[in-house]
Amino acid sequence: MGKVGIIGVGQSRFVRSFRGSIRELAFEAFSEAMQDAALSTKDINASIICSAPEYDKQRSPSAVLAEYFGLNPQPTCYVESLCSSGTTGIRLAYSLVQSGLHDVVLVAGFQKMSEITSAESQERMGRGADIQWEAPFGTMMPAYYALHAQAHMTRYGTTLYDLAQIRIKSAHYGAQNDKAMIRQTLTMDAFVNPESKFTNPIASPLRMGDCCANADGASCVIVANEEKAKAFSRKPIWILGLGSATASVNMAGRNDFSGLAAAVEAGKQAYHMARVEPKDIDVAEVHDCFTIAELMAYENLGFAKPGEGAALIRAKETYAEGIIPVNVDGGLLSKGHPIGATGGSQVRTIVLQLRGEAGAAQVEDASIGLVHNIGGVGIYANVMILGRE
Amino acid sequence: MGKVGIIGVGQSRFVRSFRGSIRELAFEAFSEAMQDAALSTKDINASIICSAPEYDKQRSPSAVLAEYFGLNPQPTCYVESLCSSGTTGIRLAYSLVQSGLHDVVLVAGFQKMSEITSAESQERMGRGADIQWEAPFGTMMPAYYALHAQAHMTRYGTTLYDLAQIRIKSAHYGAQNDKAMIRQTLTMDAFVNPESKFTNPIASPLRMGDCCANADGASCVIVANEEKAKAFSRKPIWILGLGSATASVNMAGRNDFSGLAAAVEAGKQAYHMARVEPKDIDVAEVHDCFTIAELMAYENLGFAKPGEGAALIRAKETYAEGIIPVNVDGGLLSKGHPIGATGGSQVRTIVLQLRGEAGAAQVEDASIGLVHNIGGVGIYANVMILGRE
Amino acid sequence: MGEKEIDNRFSRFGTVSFTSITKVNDFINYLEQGKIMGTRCKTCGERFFPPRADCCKSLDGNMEWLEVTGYGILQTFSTLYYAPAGFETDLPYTIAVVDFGSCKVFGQLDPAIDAKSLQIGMKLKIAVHKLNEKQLIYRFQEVQ
Amino acid sequence: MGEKEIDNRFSRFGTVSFTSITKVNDFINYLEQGKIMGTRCKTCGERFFPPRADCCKSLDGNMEWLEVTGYGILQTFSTLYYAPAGFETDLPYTIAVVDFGSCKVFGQLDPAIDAKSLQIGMKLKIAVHKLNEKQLIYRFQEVQ
Ligand SMILES: [Zn+2]
Ligand SMILES: [Zn+2]
Repeated sequence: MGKVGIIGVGQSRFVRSFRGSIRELAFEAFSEAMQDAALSTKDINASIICSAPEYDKQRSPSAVLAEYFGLNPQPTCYVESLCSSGTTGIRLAYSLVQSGLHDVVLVAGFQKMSEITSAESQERMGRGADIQWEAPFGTMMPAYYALHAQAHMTRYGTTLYDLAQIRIKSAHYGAQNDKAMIRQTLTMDAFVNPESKFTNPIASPLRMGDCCANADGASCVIVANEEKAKAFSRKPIWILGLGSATASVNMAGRNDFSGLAAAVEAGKQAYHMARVEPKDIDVAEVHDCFTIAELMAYENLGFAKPGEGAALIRAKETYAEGIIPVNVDGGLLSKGHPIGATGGSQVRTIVLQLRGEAGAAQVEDASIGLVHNIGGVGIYANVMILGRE
Repeated sequence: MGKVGIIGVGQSRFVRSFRGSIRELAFEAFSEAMQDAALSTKDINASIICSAPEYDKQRSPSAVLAEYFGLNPQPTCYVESLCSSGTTGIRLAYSLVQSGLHDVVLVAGFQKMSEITSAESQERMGRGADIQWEAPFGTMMPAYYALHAQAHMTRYGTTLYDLAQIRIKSAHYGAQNDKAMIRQTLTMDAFVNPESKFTNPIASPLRMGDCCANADGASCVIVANEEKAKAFSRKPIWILGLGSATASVNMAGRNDFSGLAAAVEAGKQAYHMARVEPKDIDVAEVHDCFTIAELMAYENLGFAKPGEGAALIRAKETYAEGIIPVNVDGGLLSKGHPIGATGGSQVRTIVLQLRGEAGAAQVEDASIGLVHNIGGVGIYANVMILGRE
Repeated sequence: MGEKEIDNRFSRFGTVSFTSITKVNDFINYLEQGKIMGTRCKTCGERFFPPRADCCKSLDGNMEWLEVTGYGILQTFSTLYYAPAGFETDLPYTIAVVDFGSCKVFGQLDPAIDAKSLQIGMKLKIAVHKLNEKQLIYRFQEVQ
Repeated sequence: MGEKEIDNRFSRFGTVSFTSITKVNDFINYLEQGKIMGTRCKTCGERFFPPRADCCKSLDGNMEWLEVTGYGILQTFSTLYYAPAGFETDLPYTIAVVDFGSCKVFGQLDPAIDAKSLQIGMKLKIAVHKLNEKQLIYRFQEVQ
C-alpha cells in the first residue's frame, strides 16, 4: 500500500465565545486549510465532521457544514469519541483513502458551547459518564481525572508543585500562540498564593490551575493518498503510525488509576506501525485537559518510566529545548479545549513543526512527531505518529 | 486489494417500546450477530456504533456499548448521518478493513426513542433540519417528503392509489416477518375508507398510511477482510459496490423535487464499483420511510425510468415474484424505523436473502442484492451492492 | 456586522429560532425594513440565498447584501397537519419552495391563500410578516 | 424481571437518574432490602458489578443475583467542589472506587467520614442509603 499524507491544516482562533454560528466558525478553519493546501472544493472527495454531542443545537451538523463548505454532492458524516473525536475522524479519513474509496478527505472539527446556557451545559456534562451507574453519583470530568491524580500522587509521590510546573510550561508557550485563548505567562506564585484563583479547589487534588477551559473553536485537516499528496503539496506530512484503544467507562472496570491503559495500548500500536520508539519522537502534542493528564501521558507514551513523569517536567525536558518537547503550542491548558476541534488542532501543530513553519516555538529539525488525543478519562485514546519522510 | 465480506448479522425485534436500556437493546442484535458468525469478543478488532443523535439520554454511547459488549480495549467510535447512520458505519467498517488497520469490524446500530417524552422528541425533530434557515418555519420529516410527493404527482401523474399499493405490499411482507413491529396485512379499503386512520392527513399529499412509525430496535453487522471472512464463515456475503452522496440540507439549494439527487449519485457509484447494472439486481432493500420514498427509489436506482415507478408497483413487479423484488421483509413501513438500526436491518435482510435463509420471503436464487439507505430527505444517501461471489 | 456586546438578533427569526448568533445577523434588520436579502460574493459574483457570510468558492468573506425581488414560480408545497414543538397553534400551515430566478427561497405561505388553489408553476411574491412584536418571518403571497 | 406495564424503577437510583428502564430494575428492590447486588453468569460463572442482564462471554442472559459483602480497599477518591446539575446542594462530596475482591464498586463516600482521614489502601464497607422517600443510593462507610 502507498502512504497517506496530510496536505492542509487550518484552525480558527480559540475564543471564549465565538460571534457567529457553528457553520461560520467551522468555515474559518476550513478556508485556512483549503488555502494551505491550495485546493478548491472539487478536489475534496469526502468530508468527516467531528464534535462532542449536544453542546450546540444543530442536530446532524455534518450535512449543514458540508453544504456551507460547498461540498455537495460528496459524502459526509459525523464522527464522535468525545474529546478525541478529531483524531478519530482523521483515523477514518486515513482508512477511506487507504481503502481506495477516496483520494482526498477533509476532516473538520468544531465546538461552540457558548450558545447553550450554563445550566444546559451542566446538565449535559452529567450525561457524559455512564448515565446508568455513575452519573447518579454526581460525576464530572475534573473529578475523573482527580481520581487518577490522587492515585498517581499516592503511588509515586507526585506533588501539586509538579503539576503546576506543567501549567507554567503551557502558559509560556500559550503566550506565543496567537490562536490560543489564554496568552498570559504564569509563575509559581499563582499556585502558592492563596489569593490566586488558580489555587481554588475543583476536585481534590486538582485545583483551577490544573484544569483547561472550555472554548469555541474549529480545526481542519486534509488527508490524501500518496499520489495526490505529492501532486498537491510541496511538503506533505505522512501518517506513519496510528493507534486507537478504549477502556471501560465505569471506573469499577479499571485496575489501575495511576495511568490510562487505553493510551498505553494506543501508543504501542502507533509505535509498532510506524516502526519507531519513544526516543525517536522529536516533538509531541499530548492531551493536557488537566495537568495530571500531561504527566500521565509522559509515562503512558514511554517518554518517562512509570512514576518518573514528574522528574521530566522538573528538569524542563519537555520544553522546546528539552529531550522531548511537549505541547509547545500551549496545549489545551492555554489554547482552550473546544472539544471536537482539539485533535485537529494538535495535528496542525505537529504538521507545522515538521514543515518547519511553527514560528517562535519551532523545535529544531523536527522530523518525527506524535499526537496523543484522549476522549473522556481514557475511555477513548488515539495516538498518531507523523513524519516528514 | 482483497474482497471485504459480511460474516455475521443480527437484529432485535423492532417494537414500540423496548423494556430495557440502550445497552440491553443493542446486546440483542450483538449477540445474534456474534452467534451467527460463531465469533467470540477477542475476534472483533474494532467496533462502530450508529444512531441518530439526542433521541436518548446517554451521551457518547459508543463507549458504553463497547464496554457492555466486552470489546475493551479495542477501539470504537460513534458515527451518524441521520437515518442512514447504519450504512455509513458499514461503509467505514469496509474502509477500516480494506485499509489494513483491522481484520474484523463490528457495526451496531440502535435507537430507543421511547424513553424521552413526546414533547422532547417533538423538540428534537424541529432541530433535524437546518436550524438557522428552515426550522423557524416549522418543518418536519413528513413535510419534506411531502414536498417531493407533490412534485412527483404533478410532474408524472402519480396518485395516492399508487402510493397505497406500496404500503399494501409492505404490509403483506411485514406480516411474514417475526421481527417487524406491524404485522397486519392491509387492503385498499384502508386507503379509501374515510373512517380508516390510514387516510388521516399528515402533510399533504401524504397521509398516515404513507408514513412509517418510530420504533425501538437494534441491528448488528460484522465485516471482515477476505482471509478472515473465508476462515470464519461458510457463506460470506461480499461487499461488491459502495456509493455515498449528499444533497443540500436547504430545500432552496435543490433543483428538482421529483427524485433524490443524492440517491441517484450514490447508486451510480455503487453500480460502477460493483460492475453491475440495475437489471442485474435480484433483490433490493430501499429506504421506504414514506411510500413516496420507495417510489422515488425505484426511479433513482434505475429499476424504472423517471416517472415510471408507479407502473412498476401497479404491475406488482416489486413483489418477491416480480422482476425486481423490493422490501420483501416489510420495509420500514412495516418493520418500523428505529433510525440508527435501520441500515443494518436492511443489510441483514439482503445477507439472509443471498445466503438463501430468508424464509417465507426468499427470492429464488438471489445472488446480487442492493441496499438503499437515506438520511433525512436525501440529505445523505448510501447505496451498497452485495453478492454471493 | 453587529456591534453590540452579545448580538443575538437572529433569535428573532421565525416562530421558533434555535440560532441567535450569526455573522449574517443584519438579515434581521433588513426584515424590519421589509426587505428579504441574500448575499453576493464580491470576489467571484456568486449569489447566495439563504445569505452567507462566507464564499466557499473564493474561500473568503467579501460579501454584499442583495434584495430578493419580483415574482417567483412555485416549485412545490405541502400543508402540515402535525407540527414540531412551538408550532402547534399555527396548524394547519403550508410550506413551499419558490424560484425567483436568481435564487430559490424556502418558506411558509400566507395563510390567506386557499391551499386548494395552489398549483406548482403558479406565480407568487414574497413579503416580510411580523408574527408579534419580536418575531419576524417572510411569507409567500398571491399575485393579484 | 419487572412485571408492571411500564417498569421505571431505575429512576429511583441516585440523586439524579437519567435511566428509568433496564432489565436489571430488580437492583432497586434489593437496595430497598438493604442489599447491593451484582450479577453472575450461570453459564460461565463470570461476576459483574455493576450488574448486567447479559453476559458478553456466553452471549446470553442467564444471570443470577449475588450480593456485594464484606470489606473493601479504597483504590482512589476525589472530593468535588463543583457539581453537575442537580448536585449543587450536596457539595462538597467525595466519590471513590473501592475493591471488594470479587468486584470493584464506584460510589460516594458517607459524608460523615472526614475527607482528611482518607488514605488509599484503607478498609471501607458499603451500605444502602435512602436520600429521600423515593431515591436510593449506596455509600462507602468507615469500618469501626
Ligand atoms: Zn466567491
Ligand atoms: Zn457468561
